[in-house]
Amino acid sequence: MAKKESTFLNMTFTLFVVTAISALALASVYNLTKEPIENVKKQNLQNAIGVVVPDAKKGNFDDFEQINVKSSDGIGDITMYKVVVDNDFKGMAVKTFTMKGFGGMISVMVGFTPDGTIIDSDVLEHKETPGLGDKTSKNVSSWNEQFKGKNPAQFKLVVKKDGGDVDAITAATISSRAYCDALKRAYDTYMNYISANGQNSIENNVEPKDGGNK
Amino acid sequence: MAQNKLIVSLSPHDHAKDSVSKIMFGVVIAMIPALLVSVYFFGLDAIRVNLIAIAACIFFEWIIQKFLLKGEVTITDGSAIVTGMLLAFNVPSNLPWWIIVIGAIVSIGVGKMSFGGLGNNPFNPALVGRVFLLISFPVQMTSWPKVQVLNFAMTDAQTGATPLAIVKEGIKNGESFSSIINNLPTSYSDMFFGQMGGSLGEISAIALIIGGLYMLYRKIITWHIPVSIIATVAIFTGILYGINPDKYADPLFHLLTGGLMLGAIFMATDMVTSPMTSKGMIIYGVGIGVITVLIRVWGAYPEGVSFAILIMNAFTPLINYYIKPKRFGEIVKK
Amino acid sequence: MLKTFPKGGVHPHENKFSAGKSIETIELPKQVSIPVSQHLGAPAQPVVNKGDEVKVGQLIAKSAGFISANIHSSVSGKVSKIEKILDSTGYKQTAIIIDVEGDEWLPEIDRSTELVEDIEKFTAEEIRAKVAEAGIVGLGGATFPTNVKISIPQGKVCENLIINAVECEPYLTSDHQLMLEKSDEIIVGARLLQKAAGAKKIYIGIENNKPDAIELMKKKAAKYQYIEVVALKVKYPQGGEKQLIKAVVNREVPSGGLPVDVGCVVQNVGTAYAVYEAVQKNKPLIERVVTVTGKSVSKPSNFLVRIGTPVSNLIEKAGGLPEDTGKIVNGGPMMGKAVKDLSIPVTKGTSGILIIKSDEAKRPKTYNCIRCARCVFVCPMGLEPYLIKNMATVGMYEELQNERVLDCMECGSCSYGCPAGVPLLDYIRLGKTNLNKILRSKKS
Amino acid sequence: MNNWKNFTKGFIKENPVFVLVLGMCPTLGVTTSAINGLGMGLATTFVLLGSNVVISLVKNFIPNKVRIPAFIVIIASFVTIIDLSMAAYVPDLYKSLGLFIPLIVVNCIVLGRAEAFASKNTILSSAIDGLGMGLGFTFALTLLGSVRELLGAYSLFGHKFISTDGILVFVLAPGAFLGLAYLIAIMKRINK
Repeated sequence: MAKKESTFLNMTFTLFVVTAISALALASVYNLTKEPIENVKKQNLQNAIGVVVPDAKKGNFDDFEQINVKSSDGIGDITMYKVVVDNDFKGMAVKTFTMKGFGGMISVMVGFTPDGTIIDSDVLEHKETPGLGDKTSKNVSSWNEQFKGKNPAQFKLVVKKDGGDVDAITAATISSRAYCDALKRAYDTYMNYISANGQNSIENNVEPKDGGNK
Repeated sequence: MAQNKLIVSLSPHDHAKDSVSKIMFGVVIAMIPALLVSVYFFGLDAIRVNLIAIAACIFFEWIIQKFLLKGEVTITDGSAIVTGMLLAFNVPSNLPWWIIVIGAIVSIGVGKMSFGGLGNNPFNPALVGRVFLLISFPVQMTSWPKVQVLNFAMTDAQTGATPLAIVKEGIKNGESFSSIINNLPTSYSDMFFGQMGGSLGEISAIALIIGGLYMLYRKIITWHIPVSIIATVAIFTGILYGINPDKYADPLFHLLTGGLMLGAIFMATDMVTSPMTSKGMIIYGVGIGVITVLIRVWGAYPEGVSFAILIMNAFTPLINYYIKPKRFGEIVKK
Repeated sequence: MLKTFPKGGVHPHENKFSAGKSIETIELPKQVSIPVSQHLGAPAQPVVNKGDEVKVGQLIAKSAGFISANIHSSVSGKVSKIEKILDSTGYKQTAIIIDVEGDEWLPEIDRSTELVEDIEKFTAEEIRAKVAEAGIVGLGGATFPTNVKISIPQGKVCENLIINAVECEPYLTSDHQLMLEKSDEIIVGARLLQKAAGAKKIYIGIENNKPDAIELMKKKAAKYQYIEVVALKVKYPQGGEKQLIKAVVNREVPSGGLPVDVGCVVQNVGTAYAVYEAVQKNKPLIERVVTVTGKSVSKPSNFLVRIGTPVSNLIEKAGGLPEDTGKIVNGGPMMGKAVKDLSIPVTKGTSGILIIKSDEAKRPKTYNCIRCARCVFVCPMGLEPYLIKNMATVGMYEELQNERVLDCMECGSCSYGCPAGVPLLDYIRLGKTNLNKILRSKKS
Repeated sequence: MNNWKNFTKGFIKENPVFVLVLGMCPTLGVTTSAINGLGMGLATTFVLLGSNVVISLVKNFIPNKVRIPAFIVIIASFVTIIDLSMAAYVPDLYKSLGLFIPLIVVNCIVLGRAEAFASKNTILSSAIDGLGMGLGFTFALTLLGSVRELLGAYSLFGHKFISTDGILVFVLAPGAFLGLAYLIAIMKRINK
């Protein structure tokens, strides 16, 4: 079979056909995978929230109210997820960040009780050095266990070297500091939010159970 | 009959009595003062690290030459001893033996033999090993034992940071340089004689300078590289100190701490990886000085000499290509 | 501070064993072989035939071109044959072989030792003609015809005549001894050369390891305002023309240029003496001073030798060939040529015979180049021998021109100093030879 | 050409990584562990197979002057399909391969095989070629990933052998270059 000649018409036509078929194929694959991808994303987020507020695993992700606020120091946006299971407020998962990581930004998820005590925290995304800075992640080491159950009001979120209460990772002080910075930002933002909207703003979902009327 | 045995060769018929092994053993001799100081402050650990590093370097050079390359074995030329000692000088004295051995494998295998052995390596083998270890074992490579004068008990000494790291930390936390330096347990004269935390061979400026003077006397090195590195660091940090004495350490502190003297005198002057002309050597030295200060002041690591030397090693061929010695009779011809 | 050239140079062990040994005249050999090519340029044309009777000083081969030199018989006797013999270059060359009979000199040659100082009776033209007639060549070793050198080309001016009495080669002492014994004659010879070249000033450059010669020459030169004796710091290769000019008058001969481009002419001290003899005594160049020396030589000596005498005679006179001889060098250890055979004759360019013990004759073991840059630092011409070696090894001959390989004067400092024992100069010669071939083929 | 030979050449003799030195971006970027190498390799294999078959199928309908844009569109479609499907069904692997999946589009191997082989050969041999090359690529990436994981983390496919930190440099970028260099050297010797 002889090759088609490279006339203008031929070329336009061929490219059109090729792109059209591709577009068609992609469109159908996109439709097919749209829902699974959405689900995976949701699942991922819920899992991440579940790490820091363990009760979230039992709940339905769609019940969690998503609150977008500016961070306490105004340099970025912070998303908070109100974890409500069976109309019971279980905690606030705050997706916070720091720019002070060894590799730049670190994205951290941290869960708070209503009074600001840290339930748990974990790294979502980072570019820290493997073996050093990545020890901030739960799946690498148990370093961030030390924040469990601490209230930043009493527990100084600063590494010991700088006069705080946090044990830094050996040879990864920068990453440790950055992690503290992220937690601090989350805590401050959370506290600002509460003082701005009142304690009720987070507990109002709980009201029906308490007051029995909504 | 004797006539038939006459050797006929091209001139010259005389040869200076210098050889590769004499140069290498000259370097070894020059390192002895620093070695003694390290034994004085770190005890038998210093000897242990040196022996392991030297033995491992020689052993791997022999293995590779004999069995892998199946060529001539040249371990007697002394270059493996120099590499081993320099590697040992660049690590903390409490480093576990297996990490030293890994460092030796990388120094000799990767840094030297992969490129064809002595004379063909673009990077200083000991530094390749050192940086490899620093990246691979950051915890072990950055916990320096505190110095204890003449402690031969081999007990686990306390570890601490180097003055350079302490100052960098402090400045980062907003303290002023003068207050940090006043709180340091070590004075400048302690640093000069070697009483401070640090890698095995880098602590004593005076011992390293004595070694450097010996190498100058033996004509193993020329003054160009050490002087240009030290001068560049002094001037650069001097300017910074002049701008803001609270935020930047003074030049003397920079000269006495970290591996600057070790790097300037023993590592950067490695013949194989430094430029061939005096002008080129000065450019190379200035480059090392500038990069060192950049890393120390603004970089992530407190210490930057090793990286600076490796980076400038990479530029050496380029410097050799563009910087030519002044040809005799060139200016007249225009 | 003593003067010297600024860049490069080495300090080989001097080993001047024969220093202070007065010049002995060696007895006539039974037979001399006089090669017709003892100089740079075209070989001379023989003008005698087999069987001809010749006298001492008689012309036996005539200059055959602009750069060429006359050859005279150094003995009296009968031409036994004209054939190719092995000479110091290691190649076979045409030579005139004369059986010695008696010692009969040409009548016009003045053999008295009386000093003739008057140089006013000759014009520059006449001096040049007499120098050319006497077949004088540079006796330092380059053997460039002297009359050509002192004929200053049109448009050029020679301001300074530099007498090269440096003798920077280790071991050799022939120039040193000649200065001690013939200082007056050398001064006259230098003045003759000055007149022929039209120079204003004479510098006599002597290295500082010959204080007696410096003192003597200073004394003798004191009455001439235009003669200056310059003591130089000891450094090899100060005897190189370009290095000497740089050291003495601080001028740099341009790359590819000649000394006269910077207004200088350099003549060896031995040449000055030969010029004196040729002009004032009508004596052609038929004998010269040769140092026979070496660590194992029992009597290191300076000999006055007739051209054409076999080297073996000299060695015999110096105490015989030592048992452990490994190498015999015609010239000094740095630039001399190793000889294959003891039968080679002394020629105009033979400044010394060096006998090297067998344990020192072998070259050192070669290691990988460790890029210590010593060769770059010692090269007096500012070249990069290691680079030239690498380029020559891979055959980049044409590119070597940019590396100025043709500037190399083969002083051997690079090979001498190389701690890895790399024979750098061999590779440089390889590069030079091949580059020259390429350049010649381009021209034609 | 012999089909078997055609298939096996991608492993050793014309290995895209060790011999042709193509597709260095994913090779160096994703091989921090064996599983990542394997996943990336298989994804590339799928794209290679698909694009080789389709291109070989349509080669006679595509005018010469627009063949490269047409090939790229076809390859890009396959890559997007892979990208979406992985995101939907193997999210964990997708997370670690991340950025490198879309980059398969410009992976030299894919376009290289399309241009050098598929556009000149029959469908069957193009498919075999794509499969062979892809598996060769997978082999190389898995090997490099295994070496780096073994040395860098003392583990293989996630199974840890020694519980301490490994030689960290191997999971960092320099380790990729070091590992690749020595693997190429070893392959050179084997090929000899």
